[in-house]
Amino acid sequence: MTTTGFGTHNWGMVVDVDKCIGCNACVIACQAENNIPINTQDRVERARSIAWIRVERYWEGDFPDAKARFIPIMCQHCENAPCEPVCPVYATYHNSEGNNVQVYNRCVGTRYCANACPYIVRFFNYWEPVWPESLRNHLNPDVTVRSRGIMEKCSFCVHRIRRGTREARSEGRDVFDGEIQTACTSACPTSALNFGNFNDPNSKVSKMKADQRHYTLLDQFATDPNVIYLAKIDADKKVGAGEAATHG
Amino acid sequence: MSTQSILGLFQQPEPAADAMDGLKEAGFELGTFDVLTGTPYPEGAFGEYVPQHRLFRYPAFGAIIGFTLAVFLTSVTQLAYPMVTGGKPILSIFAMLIIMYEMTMLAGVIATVVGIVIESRLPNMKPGIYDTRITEGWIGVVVTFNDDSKVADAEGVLNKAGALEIKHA
Amino acid sequence: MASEAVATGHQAADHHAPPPQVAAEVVARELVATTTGASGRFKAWTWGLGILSIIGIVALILKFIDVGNDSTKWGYVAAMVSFLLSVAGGAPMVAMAPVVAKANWVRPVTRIASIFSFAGVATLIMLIPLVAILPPLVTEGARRRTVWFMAPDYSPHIWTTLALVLLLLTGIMLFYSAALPDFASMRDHSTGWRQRLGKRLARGWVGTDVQWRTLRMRIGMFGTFYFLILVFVNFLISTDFGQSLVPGWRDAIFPMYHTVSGFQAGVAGVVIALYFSRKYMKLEKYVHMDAFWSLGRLLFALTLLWIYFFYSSFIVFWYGRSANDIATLDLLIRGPMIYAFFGGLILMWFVPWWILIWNKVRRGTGAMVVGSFVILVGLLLDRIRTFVPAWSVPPERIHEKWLTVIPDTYWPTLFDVLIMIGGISMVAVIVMLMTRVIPVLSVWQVQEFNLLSKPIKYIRGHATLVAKPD
Amino acid sequence: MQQRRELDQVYTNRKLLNGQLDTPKWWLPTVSFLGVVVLIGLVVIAVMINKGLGVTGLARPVYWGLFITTFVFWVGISHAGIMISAILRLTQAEWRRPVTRAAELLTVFSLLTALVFPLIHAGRPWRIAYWIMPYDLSRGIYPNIRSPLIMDPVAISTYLTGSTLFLYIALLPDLGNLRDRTTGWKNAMYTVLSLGWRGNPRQWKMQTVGGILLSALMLPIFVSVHSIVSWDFAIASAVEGWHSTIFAPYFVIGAVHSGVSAVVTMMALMRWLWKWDDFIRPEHFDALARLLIVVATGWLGFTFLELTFALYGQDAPEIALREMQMMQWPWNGLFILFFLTAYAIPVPMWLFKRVRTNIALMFWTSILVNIGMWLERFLIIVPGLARRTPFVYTWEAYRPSPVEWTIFIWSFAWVTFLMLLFSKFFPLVPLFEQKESQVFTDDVMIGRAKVPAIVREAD
Repeated sequence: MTTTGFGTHNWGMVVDVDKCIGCNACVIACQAENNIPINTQDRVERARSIAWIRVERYWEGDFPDAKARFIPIMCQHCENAPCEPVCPVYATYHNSEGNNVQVYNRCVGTRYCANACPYIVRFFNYWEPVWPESLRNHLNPDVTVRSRGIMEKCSFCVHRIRRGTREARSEGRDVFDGEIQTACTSACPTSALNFGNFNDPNSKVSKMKADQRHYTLLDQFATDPNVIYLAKIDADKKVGAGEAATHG
Repeated sequence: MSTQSILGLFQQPEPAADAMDGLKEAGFELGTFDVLTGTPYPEGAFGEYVPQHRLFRYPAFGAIIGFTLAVFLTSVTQLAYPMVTGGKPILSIFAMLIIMYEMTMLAGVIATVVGIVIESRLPNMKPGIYDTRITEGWIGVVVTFNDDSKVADAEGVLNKAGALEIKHA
Repeated sequence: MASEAVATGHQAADHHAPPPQVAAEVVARELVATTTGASGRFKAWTWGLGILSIIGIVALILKFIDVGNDSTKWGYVAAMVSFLLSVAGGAPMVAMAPVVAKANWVRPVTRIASIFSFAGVATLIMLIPLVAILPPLVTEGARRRTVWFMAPDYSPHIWTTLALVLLLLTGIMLFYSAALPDFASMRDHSTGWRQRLGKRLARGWVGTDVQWRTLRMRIGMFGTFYFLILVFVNFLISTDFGQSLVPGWRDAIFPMYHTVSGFQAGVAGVVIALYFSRKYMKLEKYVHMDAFWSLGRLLFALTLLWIYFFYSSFIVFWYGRSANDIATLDLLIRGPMIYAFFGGLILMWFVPWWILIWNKVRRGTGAMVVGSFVILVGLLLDRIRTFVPAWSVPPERIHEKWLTVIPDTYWPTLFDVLIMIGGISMVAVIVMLMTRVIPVLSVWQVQEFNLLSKPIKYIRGHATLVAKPD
Repeated sequence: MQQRRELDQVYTNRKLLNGQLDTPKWWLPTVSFLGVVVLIGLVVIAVMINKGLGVTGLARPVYWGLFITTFVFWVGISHAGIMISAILRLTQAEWRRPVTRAAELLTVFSLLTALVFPLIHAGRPWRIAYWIMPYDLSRGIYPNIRSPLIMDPVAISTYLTGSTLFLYIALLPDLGNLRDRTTGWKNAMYTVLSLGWRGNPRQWKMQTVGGILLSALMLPIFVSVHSIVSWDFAIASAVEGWHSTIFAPYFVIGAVHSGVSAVVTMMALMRWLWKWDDFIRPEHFDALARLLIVVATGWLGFTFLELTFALYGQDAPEIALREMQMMQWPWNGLFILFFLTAYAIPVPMWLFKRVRTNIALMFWTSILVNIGMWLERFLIIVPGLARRTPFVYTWEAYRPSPVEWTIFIWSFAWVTFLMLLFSKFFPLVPLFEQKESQVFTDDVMIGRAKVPAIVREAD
């Protein structure tokens, strides 16, 4: 079921893998923007770190001519998200603007959605989040601080979307293309990450989506994601990082 | 109590059965005399009066109620809070079916249990004349009268059949 | 009192009457007599069905000459193979019940169940062209998904044929090992070629203790073999001739589903055969209601099991909705054969369910037979909706990750219709002819039944004393 | 199958009611010890709820671990009750009689235990009110009917309610018996509970007819429960090891396998603790073992199908998962142990009558089976999640923490505790069925042979 019928916006992202240099700026930006608890060493070691967006790295070839491939992975905001129907309390559902939203205060933390997600981009808060004293005032007031025991994931910076649409409506116009940027897209130095409205045929993302390099991750699950990837152009190899990720 | 009843106790089924026959011959109408046992015996083992029962109606009745309730609950729950999840229809019949099924069965079982209790005329806090040896394998033959005139010949029948003991109440 | 007790149990009184005790020699004489003196109607039916089955075979040959090279045209024959396997293969399983459950009611009816195994011939005939047409494991360099992971190319063809032949032989052995004493009684009580046949086949049966012991052992052994082989054949047919022809159809429960619906059809077939032989051979004395009652409960249970297996696989596809789940659903359920699907669902589950749920029905015969016929029709539709779409997938698509193009509905041609009619009548004819060769109820087991269950007077009430020898 | 032996009913009463009428010496110490263990477990659970699930070993991508495994395990055990009392009642197997009640009890208590796990393993148990009942009408938020986690509680509570009522109905005649044997407050209690049972033909008829009817009704529930539990996993198309259509019947027959074995374990314990050698006899173990051989072999067939069709697709992720599950340490060790304990060791042993009738051996083999069946669930759930997805970021393993193990042990102590508590007030062997079997079994002389026979009522 596509959401185009629901609203004028269908937010999505186009990731040009060819441009990604794996600098992790998006990760840091997201971390800061969305009040994600600090991934201390032990949390990373215990595989309990939280990263709404992450840069996956694949090595290809052996030492002399080894290549590093990068691909940023965040919540794909699938139209047919496997994570949604399994939630017993509607803590995650598909809103009218094509976003897969997570409702924190409804979540009871069954973690079923995390099991159902093929991209494993949903994260569980094992502990109450803590920040060092110095960072207390750096928290983003627009974003909820998630308590322990609930799931969280990339929200396409829904607070920015809301602010942008609100302002646009107050000025009696539609949101113009590129007005709303997520933290990661605005931080990306090579503009590998692009955010926009797929419903608007001449928006930047719609144009990029038409590129012949486009593909979606793990299409065998027929999740119909709102995040489109553009394959890496490779001189000596036809397969892009995307395929590497798919068949990994 | 106005109606009076006597209980003849036997240790073996045979004499008890004789007593039942004797009571029938003595012209006590069915239902006024009954046999108490500590274990189920094959039906009609004492030529006893086997009562009608309507147990089979209860589960059907319960199931219908449960099913309607389930249809209502599942559909209204989804319609009242219409959220798209995973591109599934708002009224996901195949998910609802499971819950309907469970609730139907549940109501059926509960109704059956209620039926069993009612049909066996329980709870009955004044069971009437009884003897604890019945649960030790003795067999009791109860006769109830509304007029005391026939007590004597009832006793006669029981004694003739070889009752080891006769209790009055 | 007893009759009143009966009424309370929602049953009719006459079914309460314990099975009449018939003297052993009477049993032998009467049952052997049933093999001779066929009525005119019986002969007419046999001839008619025989002609139909021959027409069917001819149609099969013509179809092979006509479209022998195009596998997409053979769906209905594949469905037929599966259908015949279910009926003719499933029925003898009823004969295994006493070995498993030591149930007394089944003893008289085991024979009629086990003669169905001869009808396996029909299955084999239908299979021959399919084996020729089934694409090998590796076509145009690509290996399709099968249970034969790296096995040689033609393994399915070889093994399925072998397994079916083996099933036929084991079924006949199961029949024969239980039939020895009856051949003996034919030798003693029959005349003409039947007596000679009995003499030859009884192999000097006189009923010594040793002979009985080996007889029981053989029945148990062949019964177990039969069961295992039957499951194996179902597994092969359902995977190689159905599942593996559809890219992305990955349904682990399907072989089980196939087997269970096979049993269901088998029991239905036994009920029908039992009904007619009881009615037209005057066997009311020997086939009493208890058998129908138990068969009815069995059939009811299998009906529920069918919907359970179906739903267990359906819900996983519907909910999982990964690409190949969607493709599978679109092909097999929503897709070209949706009519057959709904027909099968209604006739295989819903109608029989509502017919057989009533104890009154299970204690009667008429409605039971109707239910059984409904089930057989339902099974045919169900097989059509699984096998016809599977075969109508063009061979060049077999290697795709999942099915991207759903083929159109493929309606049966005249040949297909004739073939199906022929196949079904062939089963009927074979069973009818077998009743001329050997008593339709096994003599010794009827005698054993009478020996082991005695109507007794329990104090004042009536009961049946059923002996349970180890 | 079973030799008929005359047992005086007074003797039967005295022996079978010895739990209620005079407390055995071992009872109090055992119960108090178990009570302590239960208390410790409860404390640990409280700590976990207070501190958060960080105290467990769970880590991405294994979001479900020991708790869900144990939940499935106990739900599986709960399938003993209806299997024994319903199926064997419908098939009129005489030997079921002394076992039925204990089996139903096991059902009830193991379900009670199973229900605890999904609750405590949730991130915010105190918000579970949202989960099913009561509906949050004030905010107009309703549960998601489409979620298997809603179907689960519905199915399990149905099963729990059903088997509890079933248990009570079958308890009535024995409550009447206890009423006749007790005095004082106990007598009052049993008088009320037995609802004034007298034992006239009407009541007995209701017992038999109602028993059969209830069995017929409980059977479909029994099948549905574990199927629905299995669909929690089977519908997750993203987890290769889970997304299989065979899961429903596969889980059900596995549940029967483990449940019946648990009943065997319990029978052996009962026979030993209450000295019920006259009532729980070798032939009962023999019959159960025969049943188990069939069930176990059927289960093996389903396992075979499951594995075959896992590899059938020949997709890289699936094959990688199975390779990990069966070839890589520690999973391969567990897998071998699972196969040995669940099938390879016990079943061949049961083929010998000498083993089947040897209580001690039956006891140990049945325990082996349950170790194996627990491992089976563990090997389905955890490797399925710990599989290596295309995303290296999530390549992690899972190691259960002491907290999880403690709670795991607690569940066993809890079930035993409840059973023993129950045994103080209610008989574990149905007396009236025991006596009924005396009435309904007889010997017939066929020629010179004495054959055990059963009295079937004419219908």
